[in-house]
Amino acid sequence: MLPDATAVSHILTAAGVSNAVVATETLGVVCRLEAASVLRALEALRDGELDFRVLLDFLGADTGEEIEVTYHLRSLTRDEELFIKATVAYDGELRSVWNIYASALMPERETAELLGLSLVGHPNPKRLLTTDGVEPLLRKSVPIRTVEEVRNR
Amino acid sequence: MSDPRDDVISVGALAAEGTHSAGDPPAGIRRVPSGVDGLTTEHLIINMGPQHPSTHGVLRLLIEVDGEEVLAAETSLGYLHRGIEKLAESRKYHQLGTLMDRGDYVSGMHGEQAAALATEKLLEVTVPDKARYIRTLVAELTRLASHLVWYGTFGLDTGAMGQFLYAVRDREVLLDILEEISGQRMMFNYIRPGGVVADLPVGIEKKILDFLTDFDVHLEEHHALLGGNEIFQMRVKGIGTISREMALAFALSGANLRATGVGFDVRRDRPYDAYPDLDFDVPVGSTGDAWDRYMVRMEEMRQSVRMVRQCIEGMPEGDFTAKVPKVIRPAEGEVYASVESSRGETGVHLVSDGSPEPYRYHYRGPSLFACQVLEEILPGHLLADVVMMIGSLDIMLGEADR
Amino acid sequence: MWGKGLINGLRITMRNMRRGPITLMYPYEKYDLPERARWSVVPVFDEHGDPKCTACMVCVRQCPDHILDLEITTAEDKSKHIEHFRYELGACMMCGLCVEACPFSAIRMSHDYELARTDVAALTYDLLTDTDAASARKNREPKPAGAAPPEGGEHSG
Amino acid sequence: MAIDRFTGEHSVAFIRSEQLFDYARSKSLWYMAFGIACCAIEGLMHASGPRFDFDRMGVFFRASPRQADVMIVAGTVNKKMAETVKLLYDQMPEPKWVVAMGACASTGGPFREYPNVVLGVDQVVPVDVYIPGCPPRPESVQYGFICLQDKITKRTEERLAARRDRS
Repeated sequence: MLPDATAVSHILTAAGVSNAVVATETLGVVCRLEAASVLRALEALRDGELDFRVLLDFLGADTGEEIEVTYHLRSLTRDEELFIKATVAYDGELRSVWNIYASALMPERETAELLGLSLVGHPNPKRLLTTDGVEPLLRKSVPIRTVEEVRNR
Repeated sequence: MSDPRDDVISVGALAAEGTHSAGDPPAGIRRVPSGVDGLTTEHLIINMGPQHPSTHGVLRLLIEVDGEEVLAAETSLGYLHRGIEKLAESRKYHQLGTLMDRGDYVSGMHGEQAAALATEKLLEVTVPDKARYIRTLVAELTRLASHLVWYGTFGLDTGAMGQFLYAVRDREVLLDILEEISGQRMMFNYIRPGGVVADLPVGIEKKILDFLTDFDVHLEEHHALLGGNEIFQMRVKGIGTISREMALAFALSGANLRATGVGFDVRRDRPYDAYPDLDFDVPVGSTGDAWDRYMVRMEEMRQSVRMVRQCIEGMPEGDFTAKVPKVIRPAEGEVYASVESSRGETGVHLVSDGSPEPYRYHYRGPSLFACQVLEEILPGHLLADVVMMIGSLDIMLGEADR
Repeated sequence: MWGKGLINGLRITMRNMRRGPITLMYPYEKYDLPERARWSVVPVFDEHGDPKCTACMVCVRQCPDHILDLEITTAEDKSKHIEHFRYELGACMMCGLCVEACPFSAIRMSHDYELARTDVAALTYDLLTDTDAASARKNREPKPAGAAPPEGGEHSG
Repeated sequence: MAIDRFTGEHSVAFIRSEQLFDYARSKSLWYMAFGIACCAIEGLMHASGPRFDFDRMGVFFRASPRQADVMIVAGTVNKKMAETVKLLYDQMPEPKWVVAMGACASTGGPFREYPNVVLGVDQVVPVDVYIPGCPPRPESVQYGFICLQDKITKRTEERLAARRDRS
């Protein structure tokens, strides 16, 4: 289940990713990186000996100051899971990793749209779920309808 | 974009590598036109959906066709985007089940189970044995109900009607059982953090066993009626082949992944609830085409029947729920919990900040990933096969759009 | 062999023909709902015909969709009077969380599933209107002690 | 005029053509299945299945709006879907009716707080019958169609009464 944290950091250093913090948390083994080095790190992890071939899930969360994106990797040969976290500023760019993991295509579009980021390097960076003019709904600053609003529709 | 004709899949090659033994398509039937010499045809864009009887919900496909051959396809989602993730941030932990029911609405129990497991991980409570068994029992009954919907509608896509009626007939009995256990036919709201809402009603075991006795016969009939039909075999064999690499790259899960030969099953490899105590097999396919996906799902139904029997036999005595506070305030933290739903790995990524409501709630719907792979596998097939491929992937738009 | 499956399929169809109909002729016969079936929310009355609701607002807070609403006025003696107990049938998802939470079993899920309305205004209605909460009656009951007047209960009006 | 005695409201031998048509319409309500979400499984699949057998009531499934009298909107309508609902409603031939099935189509239901969700399909198209429930039982849908049949017959009577008052 849990990969060896030292092996992960070893692979990342070999790939030239500096200041990556690998720690074991409630979630599992989490690796925090800078957004700029995510692509390089993912490529190294996919092709490295830990064999993280599957990007199981991709999500973003509004932490109140910035957007934290999480890449959930899984290695089926070694039966291990790893979470990669990076932060993006509110008006920042989300670099697509679709040419490393094809499964990121739609989750990235969804995250960029619902959290108001601009998507870079994506083959089809259109809106996926909502129509034009809908606010980035998953941000904490965008409220849901109030009780009065829904009662007196 | 390169010429899509370059990687046209030809049936002959597939039949040679595949391990299908019976009923290969008769010689002379070509699935993919090799192009008409000397005639230039204009490409046509066909809009399929969002309201279409065989898109299994509100999937919208833009298909570029040359004659009858699909050249490219684009998937458009969002026609059922209801904000489950956003609304969960204003729900209390025991209310999350009501949202998860409506995510993957055909197998509601699995969604509830995923939410409950994630909350329990945060709370670090131990679920009593009886609750674990009840959950497994209802989850497997729901899987049967969900696969029956898939079976019925998959046949409808080929143009068959009779098996749909038989599937609905069996599903009615299942829904009656589930209604007696939980109170509603589809939106159960039965599994909660810590256990289940209520004990099994008296005498339900006999009803379930009676149903299973009938269903053993009915299931073989279902299989003979659809899978044994040559027309159906001709329409699904060699259609929508997904290679193992493609399945991993697109993070497919569930039966779609197992049909390609990767035997990953959350029930076996990340065991939860009573699955470690049960004895079951994980069926895998070989070629990853629509026929393999059909066979894997049929076998899963047989395994579910086995598991339900084992759950009833091994049902322990005890409490049906652990002691969980009325207002759940888990410690700060972040967890991921997943279950094997009817469609694949349904995961819940839960971030708590110590308040009674989740801080961030992410719902991994396996159908979203199955929708992505459509764009990849549709080109090169005939237009009539598009509905077969959508049907064989068993897409549920409720969890793709969320 | 080509066609074997078709003949086999016909055989299965014939076998199913002998299994008899399962059709429920709905308007004329009705399915006996199980004990736990959850449909619209209805108030529960005690043996005197008074509602058991104490206006404690637990159900209002528990409802995930905010479909229940209690308008109450509190008298000087802290007793509560229910002006309106509003219920939005049109938005109710019948999850049963309010009934589970009610500490006095003052509401229950009924088995009435014939809920279709042709008028949008009929989708919102009052479960209780202009009644005393049960706690208010309890406070008051010892004082009259079996005398005839308490039945009136017109203190508020 | 003596002939009025035979063509009046209470005549048995003669029936107004409108009454005849509306009677026929109410007994063969072909619906367009607008299955969006959960309600589609209950209201469209199970109701037309062998147990509840919607065909008994002359209610039958059509995939095309051009052949349909009723549109069952079964599921949550969001802003992206609303245009499609309107488009399909406009394609249906007159007279047409809309049944809002389930809490979501009636008022927005469990998802009505989300700003992307339309608060009931009646904000997009006029609705004739609302069927609460999440999802309603197939019997509830059948009851809803009985209500719709009543509404159609009543509509003729009202229209005829209005004409009688005018003349």
